[in-house]
Amino acid sequence: MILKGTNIKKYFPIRKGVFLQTAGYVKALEQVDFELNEHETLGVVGESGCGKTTLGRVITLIYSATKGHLAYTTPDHHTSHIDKTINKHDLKRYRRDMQMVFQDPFSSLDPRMTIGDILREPLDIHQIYPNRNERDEYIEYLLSRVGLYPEYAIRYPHEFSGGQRQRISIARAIALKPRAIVCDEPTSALDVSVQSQIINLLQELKEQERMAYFFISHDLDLVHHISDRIMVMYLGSVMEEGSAYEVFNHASHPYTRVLMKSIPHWDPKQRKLGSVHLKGEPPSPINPPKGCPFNTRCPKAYDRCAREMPTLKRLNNHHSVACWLYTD
Amino acid sequence: MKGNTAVRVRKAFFKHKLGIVGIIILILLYLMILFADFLAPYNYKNTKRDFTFSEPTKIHWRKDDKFVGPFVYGMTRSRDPVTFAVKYVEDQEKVYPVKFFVRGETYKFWGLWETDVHLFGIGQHDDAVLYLFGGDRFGRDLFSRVLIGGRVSLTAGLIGTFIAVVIGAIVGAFSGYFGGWIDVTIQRLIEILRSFPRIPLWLALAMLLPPTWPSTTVYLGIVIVLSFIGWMGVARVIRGMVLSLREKEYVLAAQVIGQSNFKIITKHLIPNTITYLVVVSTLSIPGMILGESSISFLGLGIKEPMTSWGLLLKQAQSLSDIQSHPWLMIPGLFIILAVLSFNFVGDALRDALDPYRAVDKV
Amino acid sequence: MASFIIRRILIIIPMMFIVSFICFFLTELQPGDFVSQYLENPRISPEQIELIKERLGLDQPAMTRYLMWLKQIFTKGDFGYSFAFKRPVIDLIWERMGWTISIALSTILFQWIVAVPLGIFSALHPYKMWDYILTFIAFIGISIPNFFFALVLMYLTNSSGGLFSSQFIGEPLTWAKFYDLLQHVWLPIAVIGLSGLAGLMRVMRGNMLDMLGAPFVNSLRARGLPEKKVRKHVIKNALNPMISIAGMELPNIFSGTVITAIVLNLPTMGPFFYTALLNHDQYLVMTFLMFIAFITQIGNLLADILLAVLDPRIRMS
Amino acid sequence: MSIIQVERLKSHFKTDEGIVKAVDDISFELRDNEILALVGESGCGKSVTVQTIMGLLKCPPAIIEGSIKYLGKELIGMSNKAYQRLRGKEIGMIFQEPMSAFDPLYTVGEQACEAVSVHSKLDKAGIRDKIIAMFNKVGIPEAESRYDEYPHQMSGGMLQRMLIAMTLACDPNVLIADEPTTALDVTIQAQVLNLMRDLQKEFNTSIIFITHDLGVVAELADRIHVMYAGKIVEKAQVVELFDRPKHPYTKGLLASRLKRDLKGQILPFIKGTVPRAFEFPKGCRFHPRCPHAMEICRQRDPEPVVFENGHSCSCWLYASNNNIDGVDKT
Repeated sequence: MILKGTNIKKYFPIRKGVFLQTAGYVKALEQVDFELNEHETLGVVGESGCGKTTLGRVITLIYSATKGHLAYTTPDHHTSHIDKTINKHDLKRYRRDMQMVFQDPFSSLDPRMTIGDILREPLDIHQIYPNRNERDEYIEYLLSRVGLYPEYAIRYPHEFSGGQRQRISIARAIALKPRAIVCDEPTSALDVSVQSQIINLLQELKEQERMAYFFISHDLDLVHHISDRIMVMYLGSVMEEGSAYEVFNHASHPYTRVLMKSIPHWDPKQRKLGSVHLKGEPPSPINPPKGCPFNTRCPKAYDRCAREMPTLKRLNNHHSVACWLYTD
Repeated sequence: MKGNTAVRVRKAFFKHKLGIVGIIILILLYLMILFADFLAPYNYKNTKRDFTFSEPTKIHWRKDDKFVGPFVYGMTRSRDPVTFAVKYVEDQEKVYPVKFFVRGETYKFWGLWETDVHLFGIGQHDDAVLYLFGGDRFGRDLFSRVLIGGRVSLTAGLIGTFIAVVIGAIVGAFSGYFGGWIDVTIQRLIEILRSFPRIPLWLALAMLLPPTWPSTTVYLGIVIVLSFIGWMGVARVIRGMVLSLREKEYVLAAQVIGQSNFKIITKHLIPNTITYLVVVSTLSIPGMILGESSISFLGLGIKEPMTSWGLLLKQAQSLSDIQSHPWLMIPGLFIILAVLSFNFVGDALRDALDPYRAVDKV
Repeated sequence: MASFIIRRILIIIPMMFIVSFICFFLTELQPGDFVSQYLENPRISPEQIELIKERLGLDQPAMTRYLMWLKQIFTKGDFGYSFAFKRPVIDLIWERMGWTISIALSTILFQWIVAVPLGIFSALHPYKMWDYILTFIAFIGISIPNFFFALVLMYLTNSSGGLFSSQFIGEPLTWAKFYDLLQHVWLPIAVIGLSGLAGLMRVMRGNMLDMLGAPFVNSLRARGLPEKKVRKHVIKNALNPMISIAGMELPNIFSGTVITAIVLNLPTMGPFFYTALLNHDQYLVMTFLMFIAFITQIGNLLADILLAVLDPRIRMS
Repeated sequence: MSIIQVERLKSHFKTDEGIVKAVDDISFELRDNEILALVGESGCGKSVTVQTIMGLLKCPPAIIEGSIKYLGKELIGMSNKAYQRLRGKEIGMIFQEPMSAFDPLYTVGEQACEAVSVHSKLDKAGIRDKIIAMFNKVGIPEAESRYDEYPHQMSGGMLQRMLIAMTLACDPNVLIADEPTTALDVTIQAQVLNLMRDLQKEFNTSIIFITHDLGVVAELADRIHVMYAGKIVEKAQVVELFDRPKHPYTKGLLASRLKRDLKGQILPFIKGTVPRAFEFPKGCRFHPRCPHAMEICRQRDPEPVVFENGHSCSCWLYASNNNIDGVDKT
């Protein structure tokens, strides 16, 4: 087990008035528990505003969680608690082992630096290769590893296409030989024909470098394709969680079912979008509904749903769901 | 600015015709003040009692319709019997050819070595002078004074802007990057200071400089005073840029790989605002030059014996002065020329460096 | 909306405290004081100087004088005593503030009436002959120091400045006097307003060009709206950011009035402030700076309110 | 009878780096009461095509050739006045970013009323009722109160439905939808697509639907044109295209679909990257990425080859004779 998150909560204060007092909160993450195991891909799927990107940024310490805590276990089973009080050595170790690939290829590379400098930065910070040519050799290896020509090292980001830039981001992520990479919608800004190239590259790297992925996406088909376990999120909480096979083929939570039905089926003979009947609009995260966040739009909601927030219940040891339809 | 962005910028800049005109004028102006002592025919300080308020000397080329080359007549000074106004009459007999590389008053070239060679002049005569821009109240050569005065006007603005941009960039970057209460206090302070009218505040600050200071320290004092207001505008806009850059994914990526905050600011944030800093400096130099001229014009800025274009204009304050000696306004034209060129260059730079209008148009 | 305004007004009070402290601190730092100009004057003996100092209260330490000054403002609305003019500062300012504000307001009006249409015009015909001419004039406008522009205008019209010709000074307001005023007042307004006008025109043109490229403009055209209607939308959107700029332009207008007034010897605060500054008339200088800062705060507040009225996104947030 | 006929349309742009041939000689027609999908990845020219039809391209940078006929009337070269009357009344258009299709300073109702009043003689109240009725029809809750709200107070899905309502309120013959659901979440997208299909049946408006998502096309379109690098490479009925794709690019797109049984395996993909407008290769523009590229593909542009019931494909693989004037095909 690499990383364990227990009841993670993240509220962003809304600042108002002349002295910027806090006038309310954007409740991005309400209640999230997860486990990321060795050499496993945990897929996080949900629509915009469900908090999946915020979760990714809490894990990589871009944001610090309002509540709950993260526990990181090193290969030699030494567990350290990741929060403000983390000591410098553990933090540096965590930074090496946990990397991230971002969504927008056009803003995840510093336009003022050459590709070589971009890949050199992580190596210099962690002093991986003290002498120069050994380091440059490694950079050339990284570039060919992600399917780019080593000569690209002297060129600038604006000279590359979206797909090529994403490969550079991936090269930067694997430079420190991390144990896990948080992939925040790595392919949603790319063209269809280029997407599958990047997905294949990620899978190939995962096998050869024995890494774990925390794969975030709004595309359920993609998450099913690449993940070993799937977590479905809605408005800051986990609705359903389990192995990819269980969640995809035995979707139990009404939201997951609607999500499955809403995905266009590439077959003009069986058009199924007509059968989707989901009412209303997603509520705003500033004042989410009481009880289960999905109750305002759930076709099967009943009075208890609007009162109490359901907790994750185990349907079997590969599948659990947070919904009052499944009481013991 | 490595790689072909430099090429793209140079190409875009030269498409901007006004920008080129601006650059050329500025180069000429700065060369002018660099060689001011050599170019000026007279020492800007020495007075000539019998040439007070003399008109700009007319240069003639033909003597009884024969081309002779540039020469000047001697001047006799007489008083108009009715109005008692001083009048200068050309004395046709006395002919003084204008020569180049002529010997004049001695000066220390760049303070290094003594010489008395001037680019042009008619030599020392007590009944003739070569005042291209005419003489002032004490009969000093306005042309020489404009050259020497340019040194103060064109450098005060430059140094003042440099200081303002450096302070503004640092304060703006920290206030934008760290946010929280630092940001709030800095922004409130700037808001208050900006609500003061600029020139009166400059005047009040200029009054802080003790009159006993020698003119050179007063010059530095004025530069500090000028930059005191300038830095706030720069800080406000740099803060805006840093706030948006801070959310950019390559900055987040730097955090994820463990980069220190300080290194993020110096390696990622500052290089990406450099292009903007160049634009804002060129655009705030005009404000500084105008500021210095205004303070000196009111006598609170540069002190005698030093001079600047603003101070030169001080003699042209009342209507009667202007009507009788309009040439006293010539230094004003130089101010406009310099400020205009900086505006042209700044505008062209902004279009070349920052086509997406990150800089608010002014 | 109301709470927004009230909060903004309440904020101005602490702001003015800080402003008053800055003003006091600023004038206190100046070397020498009102009395020091008498030191060189041989005919006044040192004891006499001490006596004057005491009478004017200049001998107490700075902090007590500042607190005493504040107390007087709140208790009797008395902003201190002007040593040079030997009259309460408030009367002096009140007398001259009328003209300062009216000239400033008419300058702003003049700027907006001229700059906005010209900015719109040159944005609608970009990179054409008129656009270049207007841009060039705008550049000249920004580059002329306003005291020099005043000198040039005085020279060209050989008027000796001032708001009234000699025979009308001190006369009650009659139509003839008002007409004469109009003949004179255009000069200071043009001088003070020019650089602001040039800047506003450039910004308006920039906003218009940005808005013309906004995606909703394409959507409006796709609905079949005639170009005239599309332009109405674009102008409204381009005007909003101008209002907050106008708020910030206020201090520049006042700064322009000070120096122009000195050259054109207008009956505004400018010359007063200058002479007060020269002979360390501390309270007059401080009060003048405070008044301008106060008016600017009010100006910014009005600009924010107007912006909230015009822009629903701000009003609703 | 076809409502819109496009013949050899070319939309080029003069830029500093030279002429960019965004749309290069495409021909197609929109039939009455049908949904035609223009499918392609970024830079294939689908948006430029519809902007040219709507006359939204300013001509100094754009150079437009060929012919676009709407109900027999030629649009290219038509006066601005006539074009402006045609937009909205005859051909309506909706866009990808719902939030940026509205002027933020006016309420949604005011803008809808302004758009409809340009084309209809009804008085203000009449128009208001018509719009509110239309809002209800597109499924907007409390349409009456939403009428007076501002765009920034509503979600993307809500705004997109209002845009559709406003456009259909002028009952145009043709509705052009430029990636209307790309910016929406998949659950909202499903609602909007259902809405568009129902409204198409009810108003029998013909729709040109622009998208890069073949799944959406399968759900909605009757006929499909696949575009690549400024050209139409394949035209077919929807079922025909999904069952028997002809062009290698279409095959590549269909193959790169995430199917359940492919889980964990290597996904088929099209090698190379999508070419940018100023670097279109010579000959068939897909040849650098085409697994069947031949010598002729690198030389000359293929002409469309027509198969049964309108299925046509521009690719040398299907060109009839073997050796086309001297260039060996294999």
